[in-house]
Amino acid sequence: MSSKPKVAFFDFACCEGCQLQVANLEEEILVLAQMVDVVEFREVMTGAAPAYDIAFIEGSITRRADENRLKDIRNRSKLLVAYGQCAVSGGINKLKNRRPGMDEVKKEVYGDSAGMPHLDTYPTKAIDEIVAVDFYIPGCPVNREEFLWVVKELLLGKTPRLPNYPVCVNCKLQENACLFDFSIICLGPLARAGCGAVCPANGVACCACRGTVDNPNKNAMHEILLKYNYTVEEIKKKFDIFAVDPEVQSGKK
Amino acid sequence: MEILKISKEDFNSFIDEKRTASAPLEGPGDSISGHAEKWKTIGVVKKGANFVFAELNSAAELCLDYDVTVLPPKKYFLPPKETLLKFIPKKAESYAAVNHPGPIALIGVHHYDLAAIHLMDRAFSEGERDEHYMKRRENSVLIGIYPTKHYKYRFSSSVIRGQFRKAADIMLVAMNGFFVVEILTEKGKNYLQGAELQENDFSLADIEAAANKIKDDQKIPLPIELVPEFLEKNHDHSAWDYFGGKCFSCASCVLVCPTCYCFDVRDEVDLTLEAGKRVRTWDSCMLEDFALTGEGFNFRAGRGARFRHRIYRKGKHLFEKYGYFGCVGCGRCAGSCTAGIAGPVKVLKYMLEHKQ
Amino acid sequence: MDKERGNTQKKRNSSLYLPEVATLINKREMTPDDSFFEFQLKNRSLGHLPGQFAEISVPGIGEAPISISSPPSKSRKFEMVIRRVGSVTGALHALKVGDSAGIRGPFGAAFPMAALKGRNLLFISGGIGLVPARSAILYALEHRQDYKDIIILFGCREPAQRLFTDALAQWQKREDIIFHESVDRTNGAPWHGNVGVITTLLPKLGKVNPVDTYAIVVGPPVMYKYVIMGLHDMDFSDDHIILSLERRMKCGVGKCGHCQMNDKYVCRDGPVFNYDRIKHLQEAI
Amino acid sequence: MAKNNIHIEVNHVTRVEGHGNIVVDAKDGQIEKVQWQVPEAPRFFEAMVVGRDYSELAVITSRICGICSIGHTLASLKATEAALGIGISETTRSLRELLLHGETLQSHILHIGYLVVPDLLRVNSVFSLAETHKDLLLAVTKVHRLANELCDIIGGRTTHPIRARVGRFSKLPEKKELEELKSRLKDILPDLQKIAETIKALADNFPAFERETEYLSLTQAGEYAFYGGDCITNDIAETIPVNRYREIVNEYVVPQSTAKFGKFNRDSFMVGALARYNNNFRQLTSLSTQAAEMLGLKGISYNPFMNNIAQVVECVFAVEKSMEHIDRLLDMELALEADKIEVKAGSGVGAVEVPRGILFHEYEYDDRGVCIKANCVIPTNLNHNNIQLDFEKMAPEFMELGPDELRFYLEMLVRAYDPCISCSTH
Ligand SMILES: Cc1cc2nc3c(=O)[nH]c(=O)nc-3n(C[C@H](O)[C@H](O)[C@H](O)COP(=O)(O)OP(=O)(O)OC[C@H]3O[C@@H](n4cnc5c(N)ncnc54)[C@H](O)[C@@H]3O)c2cc1C
Ligand code: SF4
Ligand code: SF4
Ligand code: SF4
Repeated sequence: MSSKPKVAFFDFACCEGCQLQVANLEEEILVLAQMVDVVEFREVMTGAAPAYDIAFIEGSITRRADENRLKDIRNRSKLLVAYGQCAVSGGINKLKNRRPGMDEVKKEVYGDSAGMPHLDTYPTKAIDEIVAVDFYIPGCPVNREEFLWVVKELLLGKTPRLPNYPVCVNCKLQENACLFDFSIICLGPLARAGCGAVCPANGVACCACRGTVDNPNKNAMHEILLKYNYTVEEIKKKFDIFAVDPEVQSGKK
Repeated sequence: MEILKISKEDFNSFIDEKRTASAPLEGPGDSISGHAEKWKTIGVVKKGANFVFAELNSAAELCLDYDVTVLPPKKYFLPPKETLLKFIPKKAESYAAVNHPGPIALIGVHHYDLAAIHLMDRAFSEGERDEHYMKRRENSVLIGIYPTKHYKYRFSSSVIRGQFRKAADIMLVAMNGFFVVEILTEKGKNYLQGAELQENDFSLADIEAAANKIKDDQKIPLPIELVPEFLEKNHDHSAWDYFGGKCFSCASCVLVCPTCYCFDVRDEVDLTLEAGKRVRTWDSCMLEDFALTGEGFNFRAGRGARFRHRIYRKGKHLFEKYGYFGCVGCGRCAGSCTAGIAGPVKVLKYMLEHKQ
Repeated sequence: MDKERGNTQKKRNSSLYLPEVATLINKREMTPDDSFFEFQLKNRSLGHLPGQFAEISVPGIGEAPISISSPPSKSRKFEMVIRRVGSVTGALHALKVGDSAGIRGPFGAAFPMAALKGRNLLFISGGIGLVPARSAILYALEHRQDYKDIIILFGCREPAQRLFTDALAQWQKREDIIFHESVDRTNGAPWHGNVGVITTLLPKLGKVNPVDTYAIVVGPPVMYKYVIMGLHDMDFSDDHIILSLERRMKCGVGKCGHCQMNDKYVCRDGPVFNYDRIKHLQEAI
Repeated sequence: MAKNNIHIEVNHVTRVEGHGNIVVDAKDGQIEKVQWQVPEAPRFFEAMVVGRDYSELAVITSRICGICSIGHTLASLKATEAALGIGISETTRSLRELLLHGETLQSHILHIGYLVVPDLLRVNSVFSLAETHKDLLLAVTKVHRLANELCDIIGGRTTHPIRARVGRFSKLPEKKELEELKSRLKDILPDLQKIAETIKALADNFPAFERETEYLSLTQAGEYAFYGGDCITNDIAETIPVNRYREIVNEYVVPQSTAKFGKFNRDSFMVGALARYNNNFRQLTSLSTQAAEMLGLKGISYNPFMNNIAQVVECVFAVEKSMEHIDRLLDMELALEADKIEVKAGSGVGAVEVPRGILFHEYEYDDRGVCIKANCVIPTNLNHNNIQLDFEKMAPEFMELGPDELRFYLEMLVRAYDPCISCSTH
């Protein structure tokens, strides 16, 4: 590569746990800093730049002002990567959208002050509900290895393509005991792999924090639910945690 | 070849010795002898509620009385991920093969898994020989046993014959504190050099009895010789839509199958982009993108078609190619399928009951 | 009809997957997405037969099967045409003359050119299908006296996607070739020839003797069904139809499973098939 | 232009978590406006969790903050357990404390090494230190990596722990893992020493600024409090139980911030490492006491910049305590506990000391175990007001140095609090 690509990191409404995963690369982040030119990363450095080859966007959008900031970043970026489930689907922040309305939401948190203008908010949106996204790195939080892999693919000029198979693949390779054997309903058969099946490996059902595969077999899931006396609504509610709608093909890869 | 016996204590201390040996080994075959490596020793151990093949830290961890392991031993010969080549990115002159497995011993391989290894051996040696697989096989000793614990999905007695003896180097039968040791190959004999083997006082009938101690609940519902033709005639059977509709395309059935060996090959690079490797990883014909071409055609886009392909591979394609049923009846696919549909017995039964 | 195979790559003790080095000695753009590549091996000729393919790779990016489009030759050079669709093909397009790539092969079954001696040849190629077909066409033209009539039909989506335009023009002119061409649509480009899918060219051939003629058909998956119907209408029997199929492929040597259709491995048993040998396979066409 | 006309506008302070702005206006040497603003987008967690099952609350509220996700998880679990009347085993408690120490170490070392040291050396980022201070960076990354791995081994993941569940852990570490962890913890003590010495050598670069305030933290008999205890401040004689936290935090909304402010006996209070240290320093372990002495922290300190130093001290404490907990766990029979919880209606409060200070979660459940009301009070919330009041004292004192220096020190002050701004707005 002739000159190092200019890379920037931005965060919107989120817990910043995904950029922490980047920081958690430890020594590798120092290598990364040599491979690319990190021109903006507010949480770890002071500095700004006019244009970027790759902009990594974390978090979701909940206000008009942030929407404008995002559009401005998009205009100045060659490639835009949404990383973390907040950016990819709206993530946990979309739980807010399940409530009756924004006024109630504001009142719940700010009580009598809810009407103050600086507390304004609208229903949470994913990044691609506002600007075009070139690549997605799903997960809550993102998997460090996958983040690095995407960076490497982009540096090589390749097209990073996420796994399009269910979490069960990751589970089997680790020889985990399947949670269904213990009558625990796991979203793994519909969820997109790539996390290493961390949740089932730690004894907890997958809650599809990386969204679903491109073409989840929801009919098969319905049959299983019946067998375990669950309703479709109950499962959909589980998918709500990370704003995943198994009925709607997200097309996000 | 030879039938001897060894006490369980002697056997355990022998494999522990092998495991920790540091002196040059007289190994099986030419490829190992002269290596100053220790024997990596793999055995069946407990993992939570299940059994798995894992490297032994001590012979005491061995659990030879087990129903089935989650993954079959193929993971040692065709690892879930292995490096085929190393290179410097974008420098084609730099390609170099990576292939120097050390000696391993696998202890406690059930006879159906041995039959499956025999099938894999054929697949990787015939036609273009795959050195990565074959070197690992050559540098391994397989110590087999007959199942001693019931597994509700197993149906191996209806599909395997004696072919497992073509893969095993040694077969063990546990009897009254002893192992009856049946040495089948020169490799096996070399491996056992120095073990406290004693004259055998068991009869072949005893071994036969032990080998057939566990009865399967399930069996293939028609003579296996008839399966290929039966499948040939039923390409458009309603079973494929029926099972396809229930299948998650999760590939559990393939990953756990001892006779599935499809793989993917891809390149990985260091973050510095200064070094890279071409790796081979397990893949599966049950996954949606398996047959997707670069220009976007998917030749097996339907779940039913993928489900059918897997069953045909076992019951017809491999059978016709190698003369042995392509499924060894371990029952792992049936046991690991979340949808509860993957087992060949279930599929064939459904097909027979629902004549289209 | 027996399979014809070239001398496959020398047996390698270390790894079946270890490529040799080939140097790019010539490259030119044919369409915005397709480029012509000429490679040279270090110290051997590729030794392929028409219709075979090789696995070509860029270290760090990956490997892809690509047909060899030049006819068999004793020289160390061979030609390919590569369409940019993804990572590997993209990286190959980025190569400059003098750069090197990895090569494994040749692989697969070839067009049975020897067995076809003394017959009429009907080449039907759609789009990038002309690339593998070209090696057979050039071979037949080099051995013109061995064959009777040579008919070439070529079709592609639009004029901008025509490959080997110089060769097409020559074939058009040659007296000893029957040549017809069509585009699915003109898409606004100046075009005076036929417009319509490739099967619309078949009626232009008039009477073809189906017993003495072999059809060699290569094109995108959707093309086969209609071309075969057309050939049946012309009384071609299935064993006189020869196809080259494309599938996803990783190893090229019949192990990885990706190209399998029913019990056939397209990489080893094909990519060239006699239609009568695969017509019963539900996953073939 | 008059010499003492100053206009400072820092739109998003860098090297802090979340979005905060600084505004200063001065005319003729008189400060007219100095403000710490928090424009962070609120996410409305208290509204999000309403309608969700008790088992999901920790999973959801963990996402309030990536850096202290373990703290949120634990406060949430404690609140749920208080509401449902669930007790936990010794093993679970020890594992939780271990997790919390891992997070404290991880968060503190990240803050000191990556965010504060660049200030002390006056560079823009840790990246510029890769060549000049390689040894220091390697020590920092080594400690940080181990802290993360601890969280990984105990919690199943470095961020947003998986195994910590209501009433239990869903998977337990292997003894082998614990033993190895302990020996590696011992191993990093010299690295921590090196980091402490570097900070000591640079400590003169922290300004000598003081403002006495009310220091709020947990406290308990016998042990420097992190996981358990009641509330204490330097202004009260008797501790206050955590379920009466509302009497202390007194949250209110101001126009300059989307995060709520709070106060108790004075106009503001401070929480975090320095508050904990000021209230509980007598309970530090031996090595951490030594570290405090070495770093010149003796008794109560009113200099907010000393929060950084108190963090270094707590790093040592966290390592020592972690080793103790590992010993305790190694002596126990580790057995997975069953997941059997009976839901009932009820409400409860959970509090823990997280890296940035005292954290409260409060939930109310209906009889199906579905959340009907929630409140989370985040430590940075509680500090915003104190930052504002520090600003008001500091700006006139530092104005002499000129606008660039003033700006530098105000930013440095913000960083000293290690604020977690998105968390405070949640
Ligand atoms: C026998 C044979 C001969 C061939 N001859 C030629 C030839 O002469 N010339 C030629 O140009 N080509 C030829 N091909 C095709 C060529 O091999 C492929 O185009 C090539 O392998 C694509 O590789 P790539 O890395 O560039 O594309 P990839 O990056 O692998 O993929 C390309 C496209 O496929 C899609 N895709 C792939 N995988 C996925 C996924 N998991 N999910 C979603 N979408 C996906 C995407 O749309 C992507 O843009 C031949 C193929 C065969 C089998
Ligand atoms: S635990 Fe979940 S992800 Fe794992 S195999 Fe079972 S269903 Fe699939
Ligand atoms: S395990 Fe079952 S659900 Fe999964 S791919 Fe196989 S048949 Fe389908
Ligand atoms: S198909 Fe199923 S039963 Fe047969 S060998 Fe494979 S996993 Fe075992």
